[in-house]
Amino acid sequence: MEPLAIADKLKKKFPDDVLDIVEARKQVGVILRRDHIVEICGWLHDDPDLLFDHLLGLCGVDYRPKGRGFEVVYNLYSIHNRHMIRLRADIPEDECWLDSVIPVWRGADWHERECYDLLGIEFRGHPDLRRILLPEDWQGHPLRKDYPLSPTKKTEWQGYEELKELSKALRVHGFQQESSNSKTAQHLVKEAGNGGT
Amino acid sequence: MAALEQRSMEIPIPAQEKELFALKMGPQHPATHGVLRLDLFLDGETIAICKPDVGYLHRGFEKIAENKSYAQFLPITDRLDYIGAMANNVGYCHAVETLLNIEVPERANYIRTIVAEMSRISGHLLWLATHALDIGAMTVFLYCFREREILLDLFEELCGARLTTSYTRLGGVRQDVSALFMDNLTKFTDDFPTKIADYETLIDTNRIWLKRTQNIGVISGKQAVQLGFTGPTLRGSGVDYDVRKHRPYCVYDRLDFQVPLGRKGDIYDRYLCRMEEFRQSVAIIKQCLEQLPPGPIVNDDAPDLIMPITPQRKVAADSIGSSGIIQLMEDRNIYMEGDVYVSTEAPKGELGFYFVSDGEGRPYRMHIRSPSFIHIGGIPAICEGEMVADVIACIGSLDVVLGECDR
Amino acid sequence: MAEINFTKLLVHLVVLVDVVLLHVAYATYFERKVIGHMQMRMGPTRVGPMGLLQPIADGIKLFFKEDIIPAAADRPLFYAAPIICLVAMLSCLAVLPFDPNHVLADLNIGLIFIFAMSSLASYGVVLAGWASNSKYSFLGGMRSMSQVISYEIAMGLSLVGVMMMTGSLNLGQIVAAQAASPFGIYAIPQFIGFFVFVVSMLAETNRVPFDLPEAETELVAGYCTEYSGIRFSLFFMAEYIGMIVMASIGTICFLGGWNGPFTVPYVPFFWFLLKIYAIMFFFFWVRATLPRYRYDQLMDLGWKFLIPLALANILLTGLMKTVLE
Amino acid sequence: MIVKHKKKRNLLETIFLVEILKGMGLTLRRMFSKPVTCQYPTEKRQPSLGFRGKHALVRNPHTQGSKCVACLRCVTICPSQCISIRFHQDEENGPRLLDSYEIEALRCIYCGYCAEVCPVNAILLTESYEYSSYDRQSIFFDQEKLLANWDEFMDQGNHNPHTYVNPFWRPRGCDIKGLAAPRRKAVPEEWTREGQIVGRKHKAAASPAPPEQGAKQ
Repeated sequence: MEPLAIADKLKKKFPDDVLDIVEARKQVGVILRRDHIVEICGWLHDDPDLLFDHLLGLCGVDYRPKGRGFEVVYNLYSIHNRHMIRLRADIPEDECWLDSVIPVWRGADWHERECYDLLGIEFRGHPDLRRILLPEDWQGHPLRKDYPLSPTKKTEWQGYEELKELSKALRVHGFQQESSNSKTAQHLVKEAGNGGT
Repeated sequence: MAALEQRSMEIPIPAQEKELFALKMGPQHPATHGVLRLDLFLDGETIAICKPDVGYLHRGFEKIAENKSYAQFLPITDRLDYIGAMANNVGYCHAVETLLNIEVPERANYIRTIVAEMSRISGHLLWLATHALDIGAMTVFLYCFREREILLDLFEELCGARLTTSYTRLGGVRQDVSALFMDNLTKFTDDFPTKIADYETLIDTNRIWLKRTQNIGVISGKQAVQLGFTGPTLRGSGVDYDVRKHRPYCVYDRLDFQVPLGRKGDIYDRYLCRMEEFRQSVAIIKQCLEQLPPGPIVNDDAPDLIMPITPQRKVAADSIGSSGIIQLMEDRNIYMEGDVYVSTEAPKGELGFYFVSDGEGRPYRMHIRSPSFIHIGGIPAICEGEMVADVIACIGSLDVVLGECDR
Repeated sequence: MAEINFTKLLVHLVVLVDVVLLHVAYATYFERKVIGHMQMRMGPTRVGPMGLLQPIADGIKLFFKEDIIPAAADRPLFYAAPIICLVAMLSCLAVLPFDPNHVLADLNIGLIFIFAMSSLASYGVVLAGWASNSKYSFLGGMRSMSQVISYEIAMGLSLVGVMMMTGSLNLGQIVAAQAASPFGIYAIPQFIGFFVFVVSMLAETNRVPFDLPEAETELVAGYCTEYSGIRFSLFFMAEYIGMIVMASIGTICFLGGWNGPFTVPYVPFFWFLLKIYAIMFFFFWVRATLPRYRYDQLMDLGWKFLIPLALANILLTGLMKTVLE
Repeated sequence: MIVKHKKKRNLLETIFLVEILKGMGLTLRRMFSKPVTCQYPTEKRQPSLGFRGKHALVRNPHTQGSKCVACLRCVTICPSQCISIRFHQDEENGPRLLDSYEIEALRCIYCGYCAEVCPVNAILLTESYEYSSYDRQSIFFDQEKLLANWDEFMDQGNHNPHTYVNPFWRPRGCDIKGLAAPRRKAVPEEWTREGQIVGRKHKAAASPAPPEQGAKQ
């Protein structure tokens, strides 16, 4: 099926849940209300015309700088019917949770843990929701846009402090020295655009 | 939020685990292929519970990508699956080109197909080497490295690096193929089938090998799809899913090749699938060498390496003398808002990139769908109920690379 | 009781141990070279001409390396384990007849003595696994115990055929009886026994494809994971002496001992050594070729295949003997 | 395509261990073939042209200094931000004068982007790969060291500093018109678009007059 047709079918079935349908580069994304995500996914998985049996990926996006909350993106593919659709569940900023889709795709387990780890989105009904890539005592969620690129002393992971002390002794050849009359490249780069947020 | 933090700290241990023999395998262990850690709970030598633990090689690639331009992130993709860096380069560039709507010249596409298949062969060679070594057949290890060396030399001839290739560029490839490269590659494709015969003589029908691999680590096709497996791991279970056939990229739709499928989904089937992929890859390379057309290797309109990250920073960038390129970008309006998911068939499975762009020269959010991450997530489903020695064989048959898993 | 000449005995002892230890050292060199060339690489080349001094360098390195003892280890047992292993293996050497005149202790129950001693060596392994207080070591020790016990039986039974044909347990007499037999070696009439012996020989010495107690890719290094320096080298020596002892038994019981197609002047043990070297080469050759069995498959092979086969061999030998007489 | 399983071995093959003996035969045969080892410190492998190794700054034959014009492109592009340049300008629109050029090679990821974006071919990654050291100071390259690296590279490989072309300055198969003026050095014909190597299918279609050397047979 064509992706747009799938999106229409989805809208017909769940008219209240579909907020928007967007298309970019021939790929269709359906923006959903988060409340019935498991039902919707279950229907997409089981409907004989659609049969979205393969969860390609699940990831979260932090849209807060754009004035929205978070989003959890499901990229779905049907191996049998060879079509693709993207679901984007809208999550408000203050209630950062979503229902787990593990009952539909077992492979969602680790994806959801990763999403929780890096973006702090809680997946309700997940059997073993804990950090996966970062250490268990890590604070904060690095893929949030407000997570500092170079942390201050306060926000830093405790274990990192010792490591830094250790590496200071080794970093005697760094770029610390500044001379007064010459502009440093690092400065210029920061202005010109490598620095990031 | 506080409750959330609290929750992350405690690791649930079911009651029955306390009576079992806990064995922490890895992250420093000869057979965990890097820094994978497995918390095994043994009942005798049988695995009762298996919990993989990853993250020892986490380098925050997704965060890095948000702060680098599309071109700047390319060398970092080498470090994803460092066994088949070329395939990552091709996959990444294909994804960015889809996002930015950049055409790729015909010749570049052929060269990309060649290098992607070469990296598939070299990746599978390393898989076979380590898989055989895990099961104890150490001679296969060195025979495989003998051939891998030739491929790495070819990569060096092509792009100046053996492992971290950074070969593709947005809209093409960096360098054209040389005569030496073509000759050596042709020779390699001619010789390689006899080398495969070497490996097969040693292990293919060996009764010990069969005993260690057949009917072990079985995973049905349905289960494998449920778990999100891709690549040879999925095809070993008999599910016909190959990105090269389903959503062709480069020139795969013009080439004649077959996708090997297994029957049962045990370790031996996965082994046979990869062995057949060797032959198919050689066939693909041969066809590409045959059909390699003349023409440019890079799209002249493609963004330069120094692509500005944001339009606002244009002024600052102007002062360092790259205004012409910025003008080009703005004229052609190649920065778009929206999101795409594009995937390619890397040696390990489906390597997908999900980009969210907000019109800047860097991704607003990039998610890497790495096959190893998902395959490691499926290890418990495969291993539980098998024996300690089989865990090693199962990990080997999944062909995981931790650089890609942890990103 | 004959008077024992202590000086002669001592000289014999020292020479024997020295020669065997030198053989152990060069067995490692030989192994690395053979496997190296089988894998299309060179093996050791750096120390000395063609790497000939490599084993010496290794020995010195191991000797001076720091001896690390885990904090939680059971110290007395941890110290004792490698010594038990080595002593047990070394004492096997006493009863081996290298040629008619060179045997340290000409025991009437030589074969049984060797079995006893090589089983004793497995105590060392089990103790090492237990005393290290490490899980990999523990698993390695357990595996070793069950493996040695099961294969000891298979090996013993495979040699019963030889005993029946000879009517003696004295190793010297076995060789002498073999020389008098129609084929000159027992490997031909006792081919089933020989096959069982070869397989259980590999298992008994923990060699590939039965190297489960120290299966590198599963148990890191099995029972000797926590050992380092000189203690590790004791285990290492014990393993190689074990190989030499097993090769000697094979030579004595199946391949005709010191007898050869012709006698070599001045070197009475020429054929004996040659046969031992051949069997050692076989050890390395198998290591370069075969994958490793799984633990339970190994047990299956031992109990369900080799032991019945050995029993059948005994039956067959008995029948043949009755018929022929 | 379902993969073919090998024929199950029959009773005879099981008894006589045929497949094991075949494997052992193979290893025995290989024992007498030539090892593939490269005995590294004694026999060195020749890195291919354009190998990305030790960094160097090209020495300008006229001024004996570096060619760098302090455009900062390499600093901007470097993904690991290991290049640091300091410069000053005497007057408002005058040329930039380089004060220092430093590369922290321990941070470098050897992508070759710096050499690729340099408009004047000032920096390159040379083909020498033996520069490991016991201290960090000697792998931290400042301008003098980088220039010395260039001299060393020119001596080692017997290259001519005037004609040397690195594939990262002037990639094979790229159109010359897209390149900056200093990059338009003369290159072997194989590098230009005209001498491009094509597959047999296209070779046959093209005019058969000039026999292309080294193309696929």
